Amino acid sequence: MTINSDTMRHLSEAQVSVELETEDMTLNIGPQHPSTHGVLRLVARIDGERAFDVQPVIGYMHRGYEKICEVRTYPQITTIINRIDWVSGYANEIPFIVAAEKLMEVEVPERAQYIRLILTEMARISSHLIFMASYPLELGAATPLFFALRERERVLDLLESVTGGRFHPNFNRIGGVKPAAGAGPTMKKTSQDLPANFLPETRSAMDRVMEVCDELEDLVAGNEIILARTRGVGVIPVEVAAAYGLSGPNLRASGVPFDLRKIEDYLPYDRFEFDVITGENGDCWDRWHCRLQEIRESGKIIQQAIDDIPSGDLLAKVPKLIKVPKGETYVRAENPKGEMGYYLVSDGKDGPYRLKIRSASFSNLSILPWVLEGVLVPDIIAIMGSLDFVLGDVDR
Amino acid sequence: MTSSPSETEAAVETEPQAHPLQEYADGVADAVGGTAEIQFDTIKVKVPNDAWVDAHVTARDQFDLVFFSWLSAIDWCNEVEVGDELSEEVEERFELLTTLGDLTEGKRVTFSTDLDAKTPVIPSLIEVFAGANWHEREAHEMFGIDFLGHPNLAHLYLPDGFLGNPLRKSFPLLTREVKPWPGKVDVEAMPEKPTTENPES
Amino acid sequence: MAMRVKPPPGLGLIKGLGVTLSTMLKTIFLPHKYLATVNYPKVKEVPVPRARGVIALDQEACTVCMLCARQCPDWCIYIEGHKEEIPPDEPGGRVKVRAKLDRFDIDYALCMYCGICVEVCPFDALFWSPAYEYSETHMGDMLHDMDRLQDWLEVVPGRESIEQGTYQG
Amino acid sequence: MIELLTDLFSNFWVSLAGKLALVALMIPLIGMALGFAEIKLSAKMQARVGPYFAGGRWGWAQLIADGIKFFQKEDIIPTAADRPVFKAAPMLVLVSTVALLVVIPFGPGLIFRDLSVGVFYALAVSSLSTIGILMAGWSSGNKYSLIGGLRAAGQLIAYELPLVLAVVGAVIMAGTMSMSGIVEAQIAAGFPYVIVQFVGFGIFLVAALAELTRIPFDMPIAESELVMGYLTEYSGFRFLFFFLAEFANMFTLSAIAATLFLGGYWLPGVPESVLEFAGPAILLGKVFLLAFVMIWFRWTFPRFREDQLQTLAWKWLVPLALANIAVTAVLKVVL
Repeated sequence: MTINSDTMRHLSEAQVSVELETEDMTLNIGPQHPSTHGVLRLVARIDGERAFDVQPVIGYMHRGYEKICEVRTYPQITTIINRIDWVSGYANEIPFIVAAEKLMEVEVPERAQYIRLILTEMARISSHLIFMASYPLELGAATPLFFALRERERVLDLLESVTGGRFHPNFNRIGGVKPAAGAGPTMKKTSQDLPANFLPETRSAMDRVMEVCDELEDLVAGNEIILARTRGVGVIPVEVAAAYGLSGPNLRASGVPFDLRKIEDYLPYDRFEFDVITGENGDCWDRWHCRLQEIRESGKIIQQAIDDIPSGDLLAKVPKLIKVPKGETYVRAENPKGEMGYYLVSDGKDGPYRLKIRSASFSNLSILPWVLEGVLVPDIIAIMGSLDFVLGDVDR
Repeated sequence: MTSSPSETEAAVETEPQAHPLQEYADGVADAVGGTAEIQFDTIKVKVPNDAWVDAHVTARDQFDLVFFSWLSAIDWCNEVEVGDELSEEVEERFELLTTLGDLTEGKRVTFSTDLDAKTPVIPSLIEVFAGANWHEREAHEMFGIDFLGHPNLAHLYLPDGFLGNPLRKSFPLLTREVKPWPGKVDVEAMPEKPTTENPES
Repeated sequence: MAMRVKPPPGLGLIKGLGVTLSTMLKTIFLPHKYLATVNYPKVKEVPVPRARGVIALDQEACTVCMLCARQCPDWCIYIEGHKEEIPPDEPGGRVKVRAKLDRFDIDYALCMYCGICVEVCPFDALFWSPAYEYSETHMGDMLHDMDRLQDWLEVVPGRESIEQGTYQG
Repeated sequence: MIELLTDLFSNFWVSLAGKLALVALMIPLIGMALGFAEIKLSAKMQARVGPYFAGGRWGWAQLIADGIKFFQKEDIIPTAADRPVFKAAPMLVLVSTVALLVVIPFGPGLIFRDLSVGVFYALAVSSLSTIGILMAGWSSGNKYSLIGGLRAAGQLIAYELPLVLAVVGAVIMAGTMSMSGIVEAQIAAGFPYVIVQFVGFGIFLVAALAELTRIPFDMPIAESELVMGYLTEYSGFRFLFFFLAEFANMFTLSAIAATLFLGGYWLPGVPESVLEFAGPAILLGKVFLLAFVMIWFRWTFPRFREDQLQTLAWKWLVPLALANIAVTAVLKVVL
């Protein structure tokens, strides 16, 4: 018996048509799941290993901050907003404080601005190091976690030595930074500066962070398995990213050199040299690599800021009972996770009339249904992790 | 000030001399058929209700404002259950806000439109910016604003069956209702002597 | 970044193995330098002097002005007090009126550790201490009364260490 | 006295009971030793202290404490579970491990049963554990478990072939399928087979990792994706069974690799007269070396994706193993 090519094609087609009839399965990932960073829930329809129609369900950590802020005074609000994105609590305070200062037309002393800038960059490093830690873990490698967290601990210790809080510094005041950062007998009334050896220790900590970046690059970046898992996975083109409001490293990974530190003037970033890191393809690998490079850039900024930090006051002259004049403004800042902004509406009282919190992770996460369409189940985790969200930042 | 008189009026109130962004703001306002106002470096373009979607299309296509930052609302309301009352009377309304940005120069424009306080309805932006999806869901549950043409206005944050719109000023904040304020307690006065050394709160 | 030389396959894997192996050897043979963690209950890390661990109260300094309770964002400070007359030191002198503290409770189950109360206190009655080991098995026990808060005064760091202030751990 | 003992053990049933007791003791001991090595070494690789509390120094009793804890736990079987299968699965996994011990030569003559098809038997039995995993995944009544079980099945099919083909080279060189025969052939040849069969050894190691469902091939567990895969619903002593089986399996597969490629109980330069006593120690040393490599891999590498694993198996390992066989066969005939 001979089989010609026609018969062959016929046979293969027949095989396709009698393919097993399969049933889709609804897989509920979360709200309690090892890699949903808290309480995100994904409802996915999966066919074998392929997922379709992934719908994120959020709100398990909604704390109603926008409502709460309406009944708080301005000094009280800083304690709340650094709990929005607790991984970089310090950086959250900046745009709000700057917005209030704008309305009050307060000039912030130079030294306070530099301290803010150094601490913001340290918050960025600690946030990115968390990503460096958790992302390989989501791909199955546990060890980078400890390398990254070890250095993060160093950075957080320094942050704590200035502000008194590791995660929730509550260090910014309208008009500058907290004048009395700790307390001790007779310390109250005196102005209290950075700890004596904070700057040299920060410098050496930054050197160590650079070393660990190299270590992480050796451990993770060259790893063929990581490359196979992340290259070309979860590609987000610029247009889609912009329409969904993706910001921060996620947007830059798609190839746009858009960094609010270069554009807005909320902190004196224009005095320092640093590169805006961009990716090439907008895939998971680029998002990982962008963040690694940004740690290095932040280290550069901190070193430069330590070099020329001026001396002077920490707090401008502001009334004891803070009342913000009537007005509206939107201030956005480049947070570790992306664009963090506050639309502050004041009507002249001691608390805001309305405070819209634009958090980066909320918009970053809203792209999930688009980017997770038709990917494999392991890639759901890989893509989700690469967006680097914090559920507190999503739910607010 | 090279713009038409009606726009200048709105801008002049807060800015005595021309803001460097004024020209750009007026350009955007002219193109979308609204009025521009600059407050503290924030360009706010007020557009009429029915030009809402078109304004965003124009902003996106002509002014390259492709970055959809956020969408939210403000409840302007004279009677409040929570927080302080307004210092002066306002027209009762919802103000819907979006902020768009470009990805090159860092320009950003906040668009605003007023919605009726009783029946707030507006066409959805979801066709213009896909990212408006979640923001509109949030505004829907928080303020009760209806977005026509939105495919799924289900609750985003709140549990199913939650009644009310929490960010409306008429929605009481329960945590502040159930517990008395500890600061209300005062030092017991001396008999027949009023306390005098209480600092103002 | 533009021109990347393609490394031979497997090199990345071997590099990674090198990192873990060298870490292992370093940790085993030079634990003092490379070990990142400590044996917690046996060895304790020293928190920084400025750390916001627990709030101490100096009862003598408190004038029951209620500022802290009013400024607290969480409403977790409960204060009660009364006025009392202090007889004059010498006969014929003025009778002083002083506020006496009856109750000063901080509910640490509610406290957000923001430090506003410490900041607003005009009479130096509240202090931060970096002490942290006061967890309880019952939530109600997290309410520290004024005597317990007074005890924390012993672990408040001095001015010197707060100015030096970096971590020692 | 000694005669009495020898007499006693020459009785089939008594010796069988003795061997069984030995195996029953060996499994938890090996499992604990390797488990402890894993937690301690992983801690050091991550600059941590690791367990240090239980048992005083170095926390040596950590796993004993863990074992006691597992036995204290409530035995939970999900309502949706297929109860008999759910209960049988951990036992099957453990049995396959125990059965593997039978054919491993610990020294000259020190073997539970010297089968003439020892290699064949070992490879056949080792895949039993995957059946157990599939059963566990299916019977748990949990979607994550089901996906994990099916992934395990896919992995079994993909990796059984390279595993077998990798061994063929060594078998061709030795000319026998008996495990002790292969060791003796290596002694006779004067070198461990890894020197010429390094390709086979590498493939065997990779395939063994996949067989063990260890990182980088731990897709059936994949805790970041599938929570705990087929283990999700297991708790208490059933989980302990899986836990022990994992480490005991690591031991047996390392022992097979050591026997086939590294000379088993023999070390070049060690006189044959002491092998009877030194043999088990030598084998254990080699096993721990291989186990260390597995632990090292686990704490360095991330996990593959299921389709990438299949690609690796079918496109790389199988052709490579076939080429290795061909070359070995040709050389065997030519030389």
